[in-house]
Amino acid sequence: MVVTGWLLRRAARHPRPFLVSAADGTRARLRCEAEIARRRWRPALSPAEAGLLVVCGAPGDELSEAVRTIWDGLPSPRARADLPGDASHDLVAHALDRAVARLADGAAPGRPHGGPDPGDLPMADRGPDRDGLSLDRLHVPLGPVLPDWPSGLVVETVLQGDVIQEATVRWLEDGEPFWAEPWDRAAAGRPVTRGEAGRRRAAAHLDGLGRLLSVAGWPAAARSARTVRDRLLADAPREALTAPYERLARQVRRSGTLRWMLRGVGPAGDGDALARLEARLTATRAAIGSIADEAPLDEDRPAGNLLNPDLLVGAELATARLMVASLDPGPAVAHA
Amino acid sequence: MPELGLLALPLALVVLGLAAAGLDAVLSGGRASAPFGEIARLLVQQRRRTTRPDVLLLRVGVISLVAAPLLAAVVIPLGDAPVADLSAGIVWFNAMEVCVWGALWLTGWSVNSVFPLVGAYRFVAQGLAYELPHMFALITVALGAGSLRMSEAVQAQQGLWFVVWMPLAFLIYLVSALAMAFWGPMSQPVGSDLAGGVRAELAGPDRLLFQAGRYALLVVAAGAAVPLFLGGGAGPVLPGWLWALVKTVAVLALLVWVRHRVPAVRMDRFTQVSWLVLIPLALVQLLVVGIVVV
Amino acid sequence: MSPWTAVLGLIALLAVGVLAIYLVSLLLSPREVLDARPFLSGHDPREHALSRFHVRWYAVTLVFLAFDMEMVFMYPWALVAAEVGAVALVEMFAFLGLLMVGVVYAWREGALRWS
Amino acid sequence: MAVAFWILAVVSVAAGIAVFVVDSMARATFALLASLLAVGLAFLLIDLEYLGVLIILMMVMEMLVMAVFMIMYMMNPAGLMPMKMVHNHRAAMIISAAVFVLLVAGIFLTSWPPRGGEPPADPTHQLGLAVMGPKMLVMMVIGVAILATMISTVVLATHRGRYARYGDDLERKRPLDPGEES
Repeated sequence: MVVTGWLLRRAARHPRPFLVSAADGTRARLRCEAEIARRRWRPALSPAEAGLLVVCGAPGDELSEAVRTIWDGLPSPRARADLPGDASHDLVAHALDRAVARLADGAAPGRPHGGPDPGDLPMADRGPDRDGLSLDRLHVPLGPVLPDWPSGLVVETVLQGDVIQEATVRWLEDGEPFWAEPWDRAAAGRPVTRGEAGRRRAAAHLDGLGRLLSVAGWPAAARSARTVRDRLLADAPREALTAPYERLARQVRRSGTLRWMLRGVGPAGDGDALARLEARLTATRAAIGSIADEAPLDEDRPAGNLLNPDLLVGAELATARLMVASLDPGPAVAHA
Repeated sequence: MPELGLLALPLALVVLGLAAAGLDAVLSGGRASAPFGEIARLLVQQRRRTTRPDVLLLRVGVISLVAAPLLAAVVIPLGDAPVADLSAGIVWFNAMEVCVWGALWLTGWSVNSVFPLVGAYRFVAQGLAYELPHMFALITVALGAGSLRMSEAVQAQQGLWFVVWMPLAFLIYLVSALAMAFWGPMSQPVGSDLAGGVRAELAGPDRLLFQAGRYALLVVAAGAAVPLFLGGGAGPVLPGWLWALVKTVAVLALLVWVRHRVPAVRMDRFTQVSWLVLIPLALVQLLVVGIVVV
Repeated sequence: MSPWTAVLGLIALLAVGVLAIYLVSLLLSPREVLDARPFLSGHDPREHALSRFHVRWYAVTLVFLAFDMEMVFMYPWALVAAEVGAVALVEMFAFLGLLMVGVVYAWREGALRWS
Repeated sequence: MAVAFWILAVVSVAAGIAVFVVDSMARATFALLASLLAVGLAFLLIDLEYLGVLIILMMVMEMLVMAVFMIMYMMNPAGLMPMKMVHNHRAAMIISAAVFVLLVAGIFLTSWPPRGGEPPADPTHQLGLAVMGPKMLVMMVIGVAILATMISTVVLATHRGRYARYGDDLERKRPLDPGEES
């Protein structure tokens, strides 16, 4: 129909992308996020909201299965773009263009009907609870495919109401090698400058900061963090980075609401979420300060945080998400 | 006037809602035309159903989310007279806004999915926290005007706008306006940590109505601040309806802007503050106004 | 036109609008409804999400309901307070003072915190 | 007016019956809410605007709270499993039908007094004067009753009181939150 075609073309100008990244897809994800921001698209938070699924890198078996589940949940018109982990800017732009063209066509790909019969799910079972009641427990896995969630992390939780009763942590893959790359190269004996490592380090911090701010319900600040991150990765000089970074750090530090919401959340060895935020801001500043340093890299990669599942037990879902985002954990396997 | 208002009211809601959505899109890094793109997308989008949903309750939920702000708006004067100048207009506004509790809870419940369910319960907790300060702010206005009629509240502000001598009530009203439209700092029920919360499973026309209802709520929450605190259509040179519109747009822009300046507030921290700080502040404001009018 | 006629008119308009949206969607969107599983981070659900949902803030609901009762009096009170005079103010604030005692007690017992 | 009344009457009774027919707690609660909303709207028909709107306002909030509690404690709250939610079905039917008939009979058999005087111009205003004047004592008693209700519900509902929060001698500065206790 004429009207349908017109509406489809209008809609295709504003696609709602949903990104999934495998462990080796970080570079493609970052390029894709930057391209999406440049095109002024607004990312989707769930499959129902999305029209465009972007898969970055080569997912392993379990992640592939999860991606298929997600893809099944996208309503038509929908399009999918699979990007290799090392996708160039041009390749990313090209893949997105093709996806938009398919959306504008509105070609609804036929999908196999059925799947598991939805009616035969059991009801939830009861279990004892923190407050001394015995009420229903739901098994709710967080990750691997969840917006603003560390890549490859799965936390299997048992929820009662919105409070986590049990939590187990597992990692699908060995973390994101992209962030460790300068150190790995230096360890392999190739010349790497401190500035290069500092740049990568600052970008990693800002990537995590973006996730934390987004989970904290402050999308505008999250966007600022990601903008600085994208500039870092686009090799912008230090002078072009300090001013926007300082503006962001000032805004984040000045927010009384953010401090109020993070204080006392997820106390670990290094303090609560607020202390970790402060430490991250300081570390990012130092890393940005070092990006002009030409001296050869001779230090080990700074250790990442681990996620202790006991921390999440007893926490409400929103607090648990803040804990994970503020720790920005990686798998226990150390990178050589 | 009522006949005219019958057409002007839905028109104003649609136009202001689209304007708010456009402004929000621009502030969140999108394009101003994004709301139109989204409407087009949702109209042609495949309808979607989760496992064993309660479709009846879902429809009741999303439709009442649109109906509540529309019915709340009938008592807001467009210039000098509202569509329906009820003698208990302020209570009517209150009652219609409370219907959002039901609308949101039903929407979150009916799709049989964890994240919307948690979002739905978050909104009930939010309601318990914001509703009493909100009611006290409304009662302060009623006390100042000596009437529950919106048009008489406007009349009572001929000399001096209520915002001048009820600043606390106005601030509390703004906070509760954010909360009732689950917007910005009060958007935990549709939070990104829940993959969109209550609306996580909505697609197609259901999502379209949900979003329309949310923006309509925001517009109505902003629009009601004008007759309640900002003197209604009072102002020099311009006609009354234009002043009312200008003031509504100003409050609306403020509410949209706040979303980009303040992170989300969790109810497990806010509830205590609401009961121990906002309610006493509202009572102090009420006492001051009471002493003045007596 | 009485106010209620106008309200009924608006409800009719709304009904037309809502029906139009569903009708347009029915005409323009793919015919088949998508049967999706609930979004669970890429996993299939192990049980129905609808269950006995444990709300942690049940104590707040009870305090709220009690406090809420007082609103029944407050709205009519606001109408006549100026007319009745200072005695109305004193009486209502004595009443509110009683309720605030209850709120402070609830706070002290931790009824307003749940996590 | 008469048409509106009959529509609302039928809706309220039908929704009331639906409360017991549907097998989902959510549906039952909202059927009850629909019934009560119809009653509230009926108040608007007799120009008791404030009371009608107040019923709508209060009932929405209260039914939501009721839904929260019903779902917390009732098995199979969404009615997803086929299951009879009514116990002792036959006796319940007989008793409820008998009570309904009794009440309806009461309406018709009572000799209602003829109206004396004119209705006040603004019933809400009248209500306010009554609350401030002759019914003042009632309101004060209710104030104390509400305070007692608040204290007793808090005592009954919170299993960890101030001693669990502030320590045995109430010496802690910042109270422990649930989940924090050692």
